[in-house]
Amino acid sequence: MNHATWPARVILIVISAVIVWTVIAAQRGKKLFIRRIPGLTAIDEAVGRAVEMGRGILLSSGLGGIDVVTLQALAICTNIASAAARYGTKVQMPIYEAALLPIAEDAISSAYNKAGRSDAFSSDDVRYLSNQQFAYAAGVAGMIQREQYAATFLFGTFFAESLIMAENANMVGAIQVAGTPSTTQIPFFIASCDYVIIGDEYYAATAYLTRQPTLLGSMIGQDRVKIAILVTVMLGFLLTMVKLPLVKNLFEDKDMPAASYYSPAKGGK
Amino acid sequence: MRIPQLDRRVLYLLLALVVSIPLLVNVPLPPPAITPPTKSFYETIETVSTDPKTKDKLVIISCNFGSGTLAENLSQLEATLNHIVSKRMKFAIFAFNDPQGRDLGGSTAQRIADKAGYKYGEDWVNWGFRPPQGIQSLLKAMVNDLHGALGTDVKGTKLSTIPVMANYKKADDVGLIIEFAAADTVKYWVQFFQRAGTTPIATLFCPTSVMANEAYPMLETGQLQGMLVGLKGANEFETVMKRPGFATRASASLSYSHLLIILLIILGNVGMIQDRKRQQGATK
Amino acid sequence: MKEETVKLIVILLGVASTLGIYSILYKENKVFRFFEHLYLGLAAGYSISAAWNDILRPQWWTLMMIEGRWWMLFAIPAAMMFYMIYSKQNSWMSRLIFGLFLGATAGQTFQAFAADYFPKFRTAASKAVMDLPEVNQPGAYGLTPFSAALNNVLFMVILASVMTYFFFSFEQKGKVIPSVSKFGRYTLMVAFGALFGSTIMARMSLLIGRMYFLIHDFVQVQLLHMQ
Amino acid sequence: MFQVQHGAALYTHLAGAAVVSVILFFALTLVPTKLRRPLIMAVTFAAGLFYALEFFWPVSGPESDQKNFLTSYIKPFSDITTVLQSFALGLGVYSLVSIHLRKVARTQSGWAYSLVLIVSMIVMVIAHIGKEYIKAPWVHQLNEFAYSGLMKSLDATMFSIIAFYIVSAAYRAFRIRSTEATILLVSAGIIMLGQVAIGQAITNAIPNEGLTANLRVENMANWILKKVNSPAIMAIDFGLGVGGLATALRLWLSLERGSYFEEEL
Repeated sequence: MNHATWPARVILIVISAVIVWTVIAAQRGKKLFIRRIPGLTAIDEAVGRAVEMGRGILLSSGLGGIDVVTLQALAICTNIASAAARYGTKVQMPIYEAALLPIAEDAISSAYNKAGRSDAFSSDDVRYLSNQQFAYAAGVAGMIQREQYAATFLFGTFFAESLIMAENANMVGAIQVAGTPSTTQIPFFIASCDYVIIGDEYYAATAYLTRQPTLLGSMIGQDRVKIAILVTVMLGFLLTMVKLPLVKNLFEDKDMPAASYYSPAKGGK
Repeated sequence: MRIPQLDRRVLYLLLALVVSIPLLVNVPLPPPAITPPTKSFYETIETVSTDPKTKDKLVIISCNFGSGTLAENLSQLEATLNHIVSKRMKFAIFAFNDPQGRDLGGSTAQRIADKAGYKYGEDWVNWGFRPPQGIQSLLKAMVNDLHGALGTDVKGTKLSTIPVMANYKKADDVGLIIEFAAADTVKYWVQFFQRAGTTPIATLFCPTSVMANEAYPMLETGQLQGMLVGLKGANEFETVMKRPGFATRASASLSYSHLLIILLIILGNVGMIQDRKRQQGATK
Repeated sequence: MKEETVKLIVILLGVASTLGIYSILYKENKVFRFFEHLYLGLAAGYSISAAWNDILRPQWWTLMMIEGRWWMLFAIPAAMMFYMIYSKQNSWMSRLIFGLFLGATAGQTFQAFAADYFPKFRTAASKAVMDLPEVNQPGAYGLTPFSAALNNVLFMVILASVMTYFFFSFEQKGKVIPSVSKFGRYTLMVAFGALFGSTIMARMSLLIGRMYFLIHDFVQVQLLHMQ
Repeated sequence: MFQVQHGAALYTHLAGAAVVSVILFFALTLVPTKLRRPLIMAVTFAAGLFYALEFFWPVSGPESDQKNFLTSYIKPFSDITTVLQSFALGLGVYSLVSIHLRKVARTQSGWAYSLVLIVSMIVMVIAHIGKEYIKAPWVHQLNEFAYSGLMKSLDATMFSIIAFYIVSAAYRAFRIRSTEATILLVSAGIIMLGQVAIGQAITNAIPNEGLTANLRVENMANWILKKVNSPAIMAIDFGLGVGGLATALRLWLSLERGSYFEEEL
């Protein structure tokens, strides 16, 4: 779809309005509930283990550029960094995309500030490694083997290199938590990490960790949208049974005359 | 007999052996079953190359892979190009994900084209590489003006002066898109090009087998008309065309490495159960 | 240097780097560390060259200096804002340029959402249980109208239960919802197992490619002069 | 005003633009603290609005060439953002080089490796940019060694090393420990068998027609991939899509809160 159709305009604007509405309502102090997400409690556990063992923590925000997924990863990493800083555990973060380096450096150093440990932050700990996929993986593998991290957190966009990083960390006995919207990599994280955050638990993570009203509101809004999508799709399924392609037509690539949206399907495709 | 837990280095050594032996000596292997995506891949090319509406249109060969996935993507490209030239269709090589794609695609096309008596500029062309960052807007611009949007071919010649491009000016002149990829780059064609002209353009996908999983839904939605899944797909395609090549040889290595993994998993589980029993015995 | 000598050196370098990297499989060692740093250096150099050769030169320098679009010079102060991150007082200026990028990415999400998900919604909403077109298609081995309808019902059940698993705004209590979401989780495991299983093939193919290089290009052609 | 210039006029225009740049840049440093955040918010919103409007605004024109008043600016705008992003590479290179140069200068442990890194970077730049400008054969050969000999092999090797890791991961993880692990194992096993000729041979005796065809291992694998995998992945995708859209909205409208977004500027 190069340009919005009329149904697309309506649907996208309604979805956006629902989300923005709940976010603003939450910011104004509306009490909201989200359920416990098991994988996320593991984050604190892993930080605790690293503190006990007195070894460092590795954070990776994956292979994304400045995009929605990577910024989300950075938000999670910032939380972990501030928890670690509170206990005086060293955090290292190899960066893939150069433009992300200053944002990450800024975010991690402000996490240290928040924990009252700005003295412990060294700008070498957030370092650019490479923006070539496997050079980055080789570098991270080397870092893991040499530094023998106690815990590794892999959040963000990952591709094939996910397993290189996760297996090397497994070799040095690190406790690992991973989360990614790259669905293809989840099986490998499941095989070599201790805890894996699946699907849009990824977007729920910061909301859950920080209990920030903005993020909680967003979660609730997203949930409502998802429920609406499920209901719509189910309705479409039922309507297809009686040969009414109404729902299907709403999602067509091109606008069609208003009357034909709810006209019965013409036989066959 | 007690089965010990194996050290990871033993696993690595076993794998290296199992993969290399079939490459050194001929190991017998049954022919593969032809899966539906391969079948529809083959049939789509058949249809496009015989349908009077599409048979004179351009085939875009989009090579978005690098040397890393050579074994899979190059065997797919070889098998497919062989088929395209046997149908005497005109094609254009294009790359927008990795500059290596332009070179790997270009040299493979050159080799196959030479063998088939194709002339550069008259029967085929290499559009070269365009950076991935601008691909969305480039594809949008290509819909109405291939010559203007792309500018020149890989050698710096203006497309408008290349004979083969004379009849191919916009998306409607494209009959088939075949994407060879190590990433989900086919989505750009689907999102911005496939349906942007007056009729949808048949689109085929040759992903590495890992990328195939994400693409299966696109076969269902009709966004893709066929798919060669990795080396396996290439091997199936070679079998359909009765033209065995690299893919056929390599699939012996592939088969036996899978067998090794399955054996190892079974051994691991048997060992685990034995250990568990022994521990129970000890506590009694 | 002769063409063949260059080719031989290229292959020897390839063999050395292949074995050097594989040495980490045994354990971390000096050879691996050497190739790791070599790799990072080469990759950095490659990124710089690619940025110039593929982007800055054709899309900026040539336009500015050869085609005479002098206003392209304004890219420099804009890009300088990135570097203001290192200034104490004016680091906020780097956020200005990030803001531009964040905004642009966010703005494109509408189109991306419509283009990515609308076809999926369409597919899911038009799963039929009668008049199934796929029954008569080639490749539909043994697909009867009944089993095709069953498959489509199963499709909806899986879709709904996996989506239920990912609802966060209410506690998953009661009789129905926990079992639906448990079923969702189990089907997720089937899907992940399938993803794992089918990836093995891709990874083995890569290893085959490398082994073929070592065995064929190096040992057979270069050392034994076989063809 | 924005007209293409050539020759001497180009250079005077460039000089003028440089002066204007310096003034603008200096003017920005004078923006009072209170106005900084609103300015950032405005820029973010405007950049997003551009793409959003282009998508939402009604279009006209022939079926295959529908556009609105913004469509023709999409390409120049995305070109510029690409160029700007390339400039940011300097940040990374600066970080990398400064860490390793310091190591070399202080001869800290492992300084020799740092030297290797810096030298190989320089060699690659000379070879890879050099080949575009210098026709001498040594540049071409250097590029062959650095790029085709080393870089490409290192890439391919590092990618292929996953094959080893996938074996150790499968060996360790695929155990019948819990229901979930068992499901994972069975599903992966069927797919593995169904994908290779030797696995398919197990059920080759079963006819590939009628109901019994369902028992063939490649058909089972295919069924799992198409009928179980697709809806499950689709369901995950729906959540991710909505999550991504929500994050985008929060960023675009500057609704995001938290340390990075609330710091003093």
